Amino acid sequence: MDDLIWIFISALLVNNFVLAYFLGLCPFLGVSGKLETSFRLGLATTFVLIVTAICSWFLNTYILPHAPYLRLISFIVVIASTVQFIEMAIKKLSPPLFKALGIFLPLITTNCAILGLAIFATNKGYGFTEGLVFALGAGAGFTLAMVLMAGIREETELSDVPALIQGTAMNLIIAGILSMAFMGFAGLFSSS
Amino acid sequence: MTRKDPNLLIQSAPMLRQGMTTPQAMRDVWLSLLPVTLAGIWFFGIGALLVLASTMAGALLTEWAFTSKEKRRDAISDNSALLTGLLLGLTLPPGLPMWMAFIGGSAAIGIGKVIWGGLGNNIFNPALVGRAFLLGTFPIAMTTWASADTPFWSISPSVLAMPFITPVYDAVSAATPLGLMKFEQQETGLLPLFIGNTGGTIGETSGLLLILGGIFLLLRRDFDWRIPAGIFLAAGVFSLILFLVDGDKYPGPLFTLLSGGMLIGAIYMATDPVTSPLTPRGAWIFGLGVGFLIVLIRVFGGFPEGVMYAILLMNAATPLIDRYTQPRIFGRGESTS
Amino acid sequence: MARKEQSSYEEFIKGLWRDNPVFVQVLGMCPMLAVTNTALNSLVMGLATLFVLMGSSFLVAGLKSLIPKQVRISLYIIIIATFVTIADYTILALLPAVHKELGAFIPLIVANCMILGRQEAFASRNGVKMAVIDAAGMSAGFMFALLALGGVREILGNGSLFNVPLFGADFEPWVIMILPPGGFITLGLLLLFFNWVTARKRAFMEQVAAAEKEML
Amino acid sequence: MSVLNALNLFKGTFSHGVHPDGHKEQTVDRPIQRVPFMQYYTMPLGQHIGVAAKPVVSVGQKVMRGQMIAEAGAFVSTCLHSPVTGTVRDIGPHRYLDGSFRPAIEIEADPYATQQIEPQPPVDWESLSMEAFIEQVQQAGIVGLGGAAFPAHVKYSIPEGQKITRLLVNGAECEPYLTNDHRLMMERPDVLLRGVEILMTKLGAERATIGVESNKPDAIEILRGRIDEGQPIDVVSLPVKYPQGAEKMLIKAVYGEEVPAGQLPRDIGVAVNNVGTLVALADWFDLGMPLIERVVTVSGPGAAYPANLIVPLGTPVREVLRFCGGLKEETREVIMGGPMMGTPISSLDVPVLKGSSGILAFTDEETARPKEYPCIRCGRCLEACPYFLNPSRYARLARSRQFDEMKAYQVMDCVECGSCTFACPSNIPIVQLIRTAKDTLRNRKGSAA
Amino acid sequence: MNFDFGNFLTAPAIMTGIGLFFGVILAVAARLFKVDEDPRIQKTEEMLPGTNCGACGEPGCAPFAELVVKGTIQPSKCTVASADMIDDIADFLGVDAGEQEKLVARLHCAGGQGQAFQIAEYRGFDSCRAAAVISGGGKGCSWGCLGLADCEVSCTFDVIHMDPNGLPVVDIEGCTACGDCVDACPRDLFEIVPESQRLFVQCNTPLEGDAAVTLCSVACDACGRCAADAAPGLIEMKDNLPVIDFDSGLTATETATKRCPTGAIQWLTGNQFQNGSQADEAKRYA
Amino acid sequence: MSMDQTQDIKEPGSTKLALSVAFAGLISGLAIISIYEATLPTITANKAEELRRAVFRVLPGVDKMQLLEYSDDKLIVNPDADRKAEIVYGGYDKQGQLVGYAIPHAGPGFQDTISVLYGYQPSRRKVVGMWILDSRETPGLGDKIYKDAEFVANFDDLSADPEIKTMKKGTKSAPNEIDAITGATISAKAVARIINEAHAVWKDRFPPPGNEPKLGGAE
Ligand SMILES: Cc1cc2nc3c(=O)[nH]c(=O)nc-3n(C[C@H](O)[C@H](O)[C@H](O)COP(=O)(O)O)c2cc1C
Ligand SMILES: Cc1cc2nc3c(=O)[nH]c(=O)nc-3n(C[C@H](O)[C@H](O)[C@H](O)COP(=O)(O)O)c2cc1C
Ligand SMILES: Cc1cc2nc3c(=O)[nH]c(=O)nc-3n(C[C@H](O)[C@H](O)[C@H](O)COP(=O)(O)O)c2cc1C
Ligand SMILES: Cc1cc2nc3c(=O)[nH]c(=O)nc-3n(C[C@H](O)[C@H](O)[C@H](O)CO)c2cc1C
Ligand code: SF4
Ligand code: SF4
Ligand code: SF4
Ligand code: SF4
Ligand code: FES
Repeated sequence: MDDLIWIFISALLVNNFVLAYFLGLCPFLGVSGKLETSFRLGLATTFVLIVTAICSWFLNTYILPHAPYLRLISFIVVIASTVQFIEMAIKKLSPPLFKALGIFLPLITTNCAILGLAIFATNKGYGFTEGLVFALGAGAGFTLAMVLMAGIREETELSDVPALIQGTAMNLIIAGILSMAFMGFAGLFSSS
Repeated sequence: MTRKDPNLLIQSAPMLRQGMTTPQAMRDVWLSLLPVTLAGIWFFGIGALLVLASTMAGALLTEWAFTSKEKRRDAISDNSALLTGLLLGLTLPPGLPMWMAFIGGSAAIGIGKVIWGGLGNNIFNPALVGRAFLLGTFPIAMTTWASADTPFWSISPSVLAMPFITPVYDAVSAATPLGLMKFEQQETGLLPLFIGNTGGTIGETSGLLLILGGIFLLLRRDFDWRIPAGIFLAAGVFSLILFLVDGDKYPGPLFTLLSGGMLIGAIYMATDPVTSPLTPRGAWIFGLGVGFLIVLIRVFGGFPEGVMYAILLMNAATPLIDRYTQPRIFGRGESTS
Repeated sequence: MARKEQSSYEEFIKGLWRDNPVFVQVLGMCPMLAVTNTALNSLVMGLATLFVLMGSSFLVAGLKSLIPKQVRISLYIIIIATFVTIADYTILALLPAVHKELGAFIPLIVANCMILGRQEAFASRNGVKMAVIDAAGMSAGFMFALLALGGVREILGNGSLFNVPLFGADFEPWVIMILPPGGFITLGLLLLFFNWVTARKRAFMEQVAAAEKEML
Repeated sequence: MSVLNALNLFKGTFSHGVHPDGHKEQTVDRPIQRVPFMQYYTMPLGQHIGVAAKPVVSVGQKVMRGQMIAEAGAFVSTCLHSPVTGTVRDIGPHRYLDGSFRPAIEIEADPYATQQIEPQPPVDWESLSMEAFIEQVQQAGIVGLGGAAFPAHVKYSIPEGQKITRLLVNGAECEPYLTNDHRLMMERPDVLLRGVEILMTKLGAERATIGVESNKPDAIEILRGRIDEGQPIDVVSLPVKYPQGAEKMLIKAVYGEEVPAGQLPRDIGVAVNNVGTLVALADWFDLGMPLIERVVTVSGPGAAYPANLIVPLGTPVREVLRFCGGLKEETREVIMGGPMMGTPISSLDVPVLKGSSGILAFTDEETARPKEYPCIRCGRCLEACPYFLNPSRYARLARSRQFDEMKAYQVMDCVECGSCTFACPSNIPIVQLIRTAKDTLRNRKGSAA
Repeated sequence: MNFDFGNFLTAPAIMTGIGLFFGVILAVAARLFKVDEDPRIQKTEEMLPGTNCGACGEPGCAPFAELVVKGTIQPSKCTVASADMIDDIADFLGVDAGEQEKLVARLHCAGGQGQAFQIAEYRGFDSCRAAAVISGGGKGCSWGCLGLADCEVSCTFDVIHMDPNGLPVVDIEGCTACGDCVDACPRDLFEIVPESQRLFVQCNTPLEGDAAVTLCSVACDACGRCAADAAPGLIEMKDNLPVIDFDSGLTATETATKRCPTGAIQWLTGNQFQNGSQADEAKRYA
Repeated sequence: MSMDQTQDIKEPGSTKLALSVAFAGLISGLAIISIYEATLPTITANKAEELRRAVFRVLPGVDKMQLLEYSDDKLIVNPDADRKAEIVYGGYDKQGQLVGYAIPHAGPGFQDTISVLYGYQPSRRKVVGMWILDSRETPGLGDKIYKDAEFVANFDDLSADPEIKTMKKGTKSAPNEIDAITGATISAKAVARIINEAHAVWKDRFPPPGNEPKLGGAE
């Protein structure tokens, strides 16, 4: 139980996927312009992460023992396809849900947060539950970072940031300061 | 015919002004910090003065160098850069090499302020950005503490270390009350904490003077009292609960409130108007959040002290807080947004 | 179906600056930041990327007639993933130490949007030669960015370059440079510098143009 | 600071608001005096809220003082009467308060006329039907003299199903410098009470309250003295705070009720009128004198001899000032109305209007503005805004032209009282930014874009 | 050195399996869950890189394509697509609006600092609208240009620039007649007109005679000479301003401007206000 | 993207598509397996070598090692055991006498999980060596737990009973105490805590001297 909590906290704050592990930066830097969008992207990502956790667990237990060398390729193919399948399904079955979350799915499948989760979960030898908790934490962490970033960026829209810095440079520096602040969580619940 | 009249002036109403100006607000903070500063120098010797000088120099030079020609005069004259430098200096260990302090100063203004578009546009508290940068960059130097009864005229060699060279620290390096608490489980008495003759950063030690300064600012209406109130409330209650759970493992509320960067942080840094919420309800949330995070990081985290990180984290959340705590408009049930 | 056949030189050079995948297209940020805490890691990552990109571009350009549109993305991914696996095992075999450092990020090359991007945006529409040249240019640009970042971070963060100490023993390392925040901030500042240079260049160009106007 | 606000709640006033210096001493003890008649008078047809009036006289025609020269153009409009006996010289564009040109009737006074209005028998208002009463008020050209210049009869025509239970008389006069309402209450209390009586009866209000700020003790004294036992009128003294006089604030202060945004006082059964309005009412029904003159405070450091004057409407500001010894050399700015909400005028040709409560002349000292600094988000403007709006945000949004966003933040609720700008330490022209935004929004609504 | 050939079978087997499995599933799904939308979106999306990197700031290629088709975003916003891909898309969607006569924005005012009198000094937020709401910014003519450049700021294509005389000059080369300036100007001084219309009235005051001219030396004093000189019926005076009826089929000629005492009506060739203030010319003609 | 291609958006040959993907899979499968087989020997060799080095470091005087698994409460030789929590490495000297056990264990550190390998000699009831297999601690601070020889030396002859105590630098006195690292107390404590955890589990699992698992099978 304890270490489940630690896995969650660690993925959420201490080793935040975006701010400490550098995963999923493309959407983090690209799509964090509007608060509302970022939040939905976060939710969608969390969802895909969970799917990923399940897929990778399945592969790890049933297929990869026979062919460890296929890990990477099977991960990416399986995850990508599964998500694409889900996307199609949602698009058909619940257009509103698709509008809200679905449109993000393609963007998410091809970013490293997903694959990263699969690989880290495997390296750390997480089982099913651990994997899920890890995915949840990572997703929540991603959403948190996204939302904070978006809030800040919407504010900087209103302020006269020097022209040269505007855009990605600024976003990176914001991200830097954010991750500096997140360093405060280092060692959380791990010491003494 | 018209032009025989005196050429009249046209300005938008209202024609009257309260009289308080932004530079004055900054100057107030400045004045209220003077006693604290002097105390710091008194306790840690003129070495401390050198550190403060370096941070302020770093801050001012950077502000001057990176603001456009036309903005320059105001940017310097509005006193805020100097204030940032001073506050940064006050949160540094007295034995910190001057060159590090200088880098801290320019980092504070550089990535903490000008990049954002100068005064009023930054999301994060510049001084603390500077401190976080230093703490991350030179962790050892930033956690090595001179003892409070340094002879006045002695300057510890580390202060004068050559740029980019690892400093040599003088033998007597005291652990801070928090350090002791966290790593040796021993609690410092409240009186020293109140007077300030303990290890720690230049400006954080003397509780008494900090509180006086806070009262001064409160009377001058220079900050939003809700923020410190919220911090003390949250930190006090949270630590009290822990204390009741396990008295000899966790420090009591009074120790929590008086030790480390708590006071200076709550009174001078969380209250930075620019980086804290505008709205009253927002201020409460902000304060409570900071207080909670401080205790969380201090007790369960890897660092002995969390004030800086707590404030920076809440700074990050400030735009969101502001957005969702819009005041209830007169004659409207709900609030906007 | 490329419109204007650019000279292969242009194709190559544009990846370095004008269309630099990192500074201009803002792609592949994750490996960019994650592995650049030392110059050596950057170099290896750069080479791996180069290998994967060139390999897959070559294949995609070669097979473009055979690849059905609807499943093209899946096929690209498979191709890329294959090359990545190859790179992964090779590095693991030859440089176990580095592999340990780069950790998960070799496999993550698959997810580097830049690579997929080039397949779709270029390889699938150009001849093999062009495709490979373009790939080379892009990876060179990526490598350039990696090394710039890695260099700065290692020099400040460790006082060395390619593990060669530069400043002697008592240099005080800037720990943060090796930590995540250092990565973000340094890249941000590099980008700032990049913008500045481009701006200066444009200004200069305009002056020239103006001057020419004067002439006529 | 909201500590203070907390206290204020007990003292019976609204929360937030600001405390500018009163500067009333210049004119409080100057009795109201009449300005002599001048040569030219300009009566803009649209000097009240609503549709402009329609001229009923022609160029060259002789008119008597008090004679109607323009009739109401619609229901939300009112009549104009000639302020003097004389000749209509011109009907065309003339410089108006806001710097633009507006159609106006120019009258040249007849130097030999006695300038008497032939006295009319008092109207038997009690027997009048409500319709007739409203008709009468419109005939008299009476508008709100509190500044809004909103046709009074419109305020009095209560839609079906609503009932006015309380009449609130606005004697707050929260604007600095102005003392015209103050003097009026002291010098013509009976007429005022008469007006109150008339209106109460006609509207069927059970009770009338006269709200006066505590910096006018003498006025309160006198009014209380004139109210005889059992009369359902009381005078409340309110703590001095701006903008006490804003009707919704006054209601909050006196009754402790909030008028819902977008609604009118009458929606909670209250009618608010300025003291001047009620005096005008009484004058019409007792003396048959329409609204052709009003009390104006001339004050400010730039005015040679500050005074309270009865000025015939249409008198050019230049003439009024000349009567008060003209402007001092160092005068830089002349304002119509109060210093917080008034309008600076670009030319002294502008005539005194029904809505002009004061003419203030300011010198360099008052007009010099401290340097503008960036907004430090100190929140003083929020603490000041009586409508609990977020002026700081407005200013930021306006600067980056996000007007629609401002709308989402209810910028339209802003009454431009100026408290925020008064309080801002960075001297940001918040109100001006807000006005600009509102103007843009209004026009945008108009245009297709 | 264990080298088993089993792997050489398993590996391809598994991969093929996976491939087949998902190939089929997706193919079926594609048919099952087929949603029909604007086919152009479909095609545009296919023309896009399909990397879904989000660098464009949109949540992916499909949404981006949707916006492109809607026309709310330029194809070039995609950082990954190569130049020719972008052209492809542009062509495919036929963004270029086809041939039609060029429209430009023209200013109905020539009263710069040199001509129109300022009767009071405005201090405050530098914006025409801001000044307009405060006693008309103190400009004598309350219909004229305030010269605080709201239009210059608003112009999306940055082709408006304030001249030394404080008047905005539209560079008609670049003007796309988007109408930003028309909305921006608090005094409604801009009109979108065909560039080919040379005859143009550069004044907006309803005043006549001295009343007008005392406020601005290039104001139209409503003398009506232009109306008289032009082909009868082409120009008529409406509230003290000449109104040119281009639909009347009558040809407008420069003669109409010849006797204008103030040069308020102009024969425009190229940008406005090229040849300095009209006042000087006016003298020439008078 | 000429017309004809976009006409047939999803209509024809779902089978064709599936097949093409499958085919791609086939090829890549082949490619991968070949590189795998090609590199496998070196990789396994490297891995083994690394582990070996680690074990030899924490168990001085060891010459051979083998993988031991703890199943139904006894220690058995099982070269390909993979139940993480249950395995140790037995280290043997030239005579094939058991020297001690190398015990891997992991736990949270300052930044992220630290995985430790420590040597234990049941005979002397002492920890005789410690090695960090993997950690993401801060360079320059946390990483002293393996970079700082002084700190590592703490574990060369350390009694783990009742439990290892972390003292402020230079104040260790008892045999079960270690010096912390200034500036990295947390990581230091973490290492001690991890060993304590593992020790608590294992100390009673080892068979009494004499009937330890014999060397054999492995290698
Ligand atoms: C406003 C303020 C904020 C501070 N924040 C931190 C912090 O977040 N982390 C920290 O280690 N020290 C911080 N310090 C310094 C600590 O208050 C104090 O030095 C603490 O005891 C650090 O002890 P250490 O050396 O054991 O880390 C701060 C000081 C001030 C004045
Ligand atoms: C900010 C503000 C301040 C005002 N101050 C006063 C005032 O001091 N005295 C007053 O009579 N009306 C004042 N008014 C006008 C009142 O809101 C209200 O319009 C008036 O009292 C209604 O009476 P009337 O129609 O007779 O003018 C103010 C309005 C605003 C928006
Ligand atoms: C950027 C940074 C990284 C740190 N990394 C570690 C670390 O990896 N391990 C650790 O034990 N302490 C680390 N610390 C120091 C802790 O915050 C804490 O101050 C230290 O453990 C106190 O030990 P001391 O009492 O010996 O100074 C780090 C501090 C900073 C600022
Ligand atoms: C009450 C008060 C507290 C302030 N605290 C800080 C602070 O903690 N750090 C800082 O850099 N500036 C501080 N300032 C100055 C100023 O707000 C700060 O430089 C801005 O963040 C710069 O944009 C403070 C100003 C005031 C009035
Ligand atoms: S009062 Fe002025 S400085 Fe303070 S928040 Fe409001 S606008 Fe900003
Ligand atoms: S002017 Fe508007 S925003 Fe400012 S205080 Fe008054 S009501 Fe509030
Ligand atoms: S044309 Fe209109 S918008 Fe442009 S400067 Fe003149 S007044 Fe301002
Ligand atoms: S705003 Fe539009 S219409 Fe006006 S000048 Fe610019 S491009 Fe032309
Ligand atoms: S490289 Fe694009 S998300 Fe990581």
